[in-house]
Amino acid sequence: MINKVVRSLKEAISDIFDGAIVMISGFGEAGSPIELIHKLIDHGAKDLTVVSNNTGSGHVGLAALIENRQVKKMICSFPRSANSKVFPELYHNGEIELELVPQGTLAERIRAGGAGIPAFYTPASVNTPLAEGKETRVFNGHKYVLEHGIRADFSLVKCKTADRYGNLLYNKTARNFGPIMCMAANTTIVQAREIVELGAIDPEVVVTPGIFVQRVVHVSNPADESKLVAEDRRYPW
Amino acid sequence: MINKVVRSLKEAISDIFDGAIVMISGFGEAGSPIELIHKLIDHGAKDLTVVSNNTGSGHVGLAALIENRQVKKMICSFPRSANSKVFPELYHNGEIELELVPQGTLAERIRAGGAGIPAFYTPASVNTPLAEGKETRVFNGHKYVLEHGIRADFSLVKCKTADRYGNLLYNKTARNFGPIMCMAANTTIVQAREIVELGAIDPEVVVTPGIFVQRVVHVSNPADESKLVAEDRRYPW
Amino acid sequence: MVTDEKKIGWEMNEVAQKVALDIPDGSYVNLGIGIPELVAGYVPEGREVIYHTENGLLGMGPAPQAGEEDPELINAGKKYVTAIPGACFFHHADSFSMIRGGHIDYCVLGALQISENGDLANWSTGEPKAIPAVGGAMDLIAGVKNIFVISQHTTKTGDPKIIKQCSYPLTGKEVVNRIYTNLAIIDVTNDGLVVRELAPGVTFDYLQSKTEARLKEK
Amino acid sequence: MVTDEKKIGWEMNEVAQKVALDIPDGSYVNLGIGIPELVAGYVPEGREVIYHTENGLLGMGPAPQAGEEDPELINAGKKYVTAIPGACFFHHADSFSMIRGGHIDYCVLGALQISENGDLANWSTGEPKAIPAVGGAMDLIAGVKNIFVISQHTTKTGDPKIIKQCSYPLTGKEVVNRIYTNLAIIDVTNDGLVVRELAPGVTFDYLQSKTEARLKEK
Repeated sequence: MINKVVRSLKEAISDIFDGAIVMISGFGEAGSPIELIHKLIDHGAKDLTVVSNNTGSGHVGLAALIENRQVKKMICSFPRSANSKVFPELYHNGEIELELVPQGTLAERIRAGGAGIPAFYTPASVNTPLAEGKETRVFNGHKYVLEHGIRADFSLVKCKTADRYGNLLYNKTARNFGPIMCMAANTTIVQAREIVELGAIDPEVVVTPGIFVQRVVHVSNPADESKLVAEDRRYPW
Repeated sequence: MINKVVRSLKEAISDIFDGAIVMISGFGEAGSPIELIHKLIDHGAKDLTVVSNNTGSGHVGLAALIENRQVKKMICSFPRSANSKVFPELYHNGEIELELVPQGTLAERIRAGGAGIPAFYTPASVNTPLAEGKETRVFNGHKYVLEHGIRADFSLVKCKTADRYGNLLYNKTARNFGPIMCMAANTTIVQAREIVELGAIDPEVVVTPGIFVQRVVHVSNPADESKLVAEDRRYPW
Repeated sequence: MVTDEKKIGWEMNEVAQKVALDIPDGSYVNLGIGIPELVAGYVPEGREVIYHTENGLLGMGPAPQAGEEDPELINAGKKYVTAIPGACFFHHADSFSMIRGGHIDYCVLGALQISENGDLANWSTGEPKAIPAVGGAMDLIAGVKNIFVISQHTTKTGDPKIIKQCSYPLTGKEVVNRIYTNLAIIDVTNDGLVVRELAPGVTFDYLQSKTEARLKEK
Repeated sequence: MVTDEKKIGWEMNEVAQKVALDIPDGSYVNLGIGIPELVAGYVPEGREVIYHTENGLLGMGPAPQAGEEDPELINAGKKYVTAIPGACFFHHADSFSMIRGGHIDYCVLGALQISENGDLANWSTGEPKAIPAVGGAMDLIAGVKNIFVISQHTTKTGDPKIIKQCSYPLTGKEVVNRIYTNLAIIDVTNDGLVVRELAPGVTFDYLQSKTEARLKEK
């Protein structure tokens, strides 16, 4: 029998190893799997390469993972924001690496990694510093840059609804990077607000087919990151 | 006001010009926009390049379009099947060109065309006759072939439900090439079994966002191609 | 001088209204963070414009009523928004397929610098201590059909933003189609920068004095 | 000879059962058109296997009851099928992302020829008059983790299908992991073709006499 639902956050993430490449869903706080991230802080795996659009806010979630010195390198499109203090400080001190990628290129590289496409050409970043050192090529009179698919050892993803096959539904703009990160990891670990019976999700509306998911853990009432930031909470608490 | 719904099949397809590249959705009969194709036969545009997974059955739909000598070239993955008589005959007589593409490469080329990716690498067809003359390249010790995105002047697509913005839902495995063909054409023309009020489709379950659709025409009771083939019907009738 | 300029030109709200007037009925539009967001408030009566936000929503509506904010319904600037009837949600790869694939008709962006051939710099000042952050800007300018810039005509210190050659790292080369500032509306053409409209009280010579790049009269 | 062979080997249904036994619980499986489809009938009690059909369905179930056929619910062979609880539908690019991206665990395919290093030819005899048709075969063998071939051991005319080098156009090079025929189960290894199991009444020498490629005993 196929049952991808595991009993605890700890069980879900306990094989994440030092040096792993980890994708973390979310655009800002929307879709960020904060409970999985906090459990990864407890777990302590270090020297991680993290692929995520941002670098977190305040001192919780992804920012706390970085602050806890578990992240060697960030691959992202927008590493600063109103409430991001941790990454800028470590970056200025040379304590963390940054690979800056245009947001659409980041999304397409993740999708390519999941779809078995090793490399593709894109017009984004041509003639800019972000294309320096990269191969360019002209198609139909326009210049494009060669970009490579990314794969991860683990993806940590937040969704709304899951079943035991790992079929997923998301909530509004919290969908963002979730579906493509599910595709691109050897082990995709999902925290779901609700877990429903097989067949309860209409096969026409499944967003992430279960084939892309290895583990599901039930987190019925995930924390609201912006509230924690407003309260200046720090993880571990 | 945005209203992509047009009143007739004729209005929907009347600007398809001689020599156009036309994508036609469907895998076998599932998802094939037979009423739009028949109207294109009435319309008469010729020297078309048609991108479609198959070449039609019997003497209706895509097979009838080919039989009416409107198609100069087919780009497809599987040009023969149990009931395909028209294409094989023209092909043997040298009256129609064929570009044979592996099915996954065909899908990815269409998606790339719609996504602004001019070219990508794929492992499919490496070391086979279908990769002859194509550029190959090694990534991580494996060989891949360079394939190019395809764009069309028009896509003809069948769906289940549409609204006036062009948001679409499909039915079961009739979805197949529809969503990616909608993305890849300058003008996407859709026949829908039902047209609903704006807001009647849950924004979480839209399969084709309206931005990819230019025209929608209501065909409430589309013909069942396999029945027409069984009855040996011929279009024009 | 800065004060002067602000007095004689348009308010940025008026500039946003000018932009909105130039976006046809039925357009798909992506608005950058900040000043560009003002444009959404000025869609002329009778026009329907659909807003795309790159974090996965087509059919973005205005900010929600107080108390109805949903942290999982935000725009690219991470502000609370709503979804209109006929909206749809999608993932990031699909969202940037819309952008890169040429499906978005208009993008309205801010600028740090614009060159006379339409180069845009709007993501980094290139200072060694700055944290570089690009977001979706490079994808947008590479993929969207019409790129409109909306900006103050000069920097906070009164220096020209419309210059011969950008000194900041580029977002893209030869990409800007039209520039809307508090002083003028300027088209980027094959013949150079052509002034389309001057704000009330602004003369061509005054505009040129605030612009390093060579301007042309219409 | 052909008759003989059919008598002494397994029935193809038995071969399909052998394949099904080798597919672990929880696997995602794509079955080719024809004989491979038989495998779905023999999933051992207690195992759950999910079938993918490349035309956009994960969780394909058996053929429908008479009168319940839906022309919009078909498999890659264009036969009527059903969808199990927990199934989902998706478009062709997503479907082949599953295949190309290495997400499908097993693919069971038919073959025209298999070479001793695991090359597969199963889409064209290369005859000038044949209409070439490839479908999804090349994507499947390039992307799926384990490629099982199920086939009669020889052609209709009694010629070997397992040969030194394929004469027909290849579907892929060094791709087949295991071959199931009416006479034997054979592993394709770095050391060549290793016989894993012989059908009742089939000797190694008899099997070798029906096989052009060199076989090895286990």
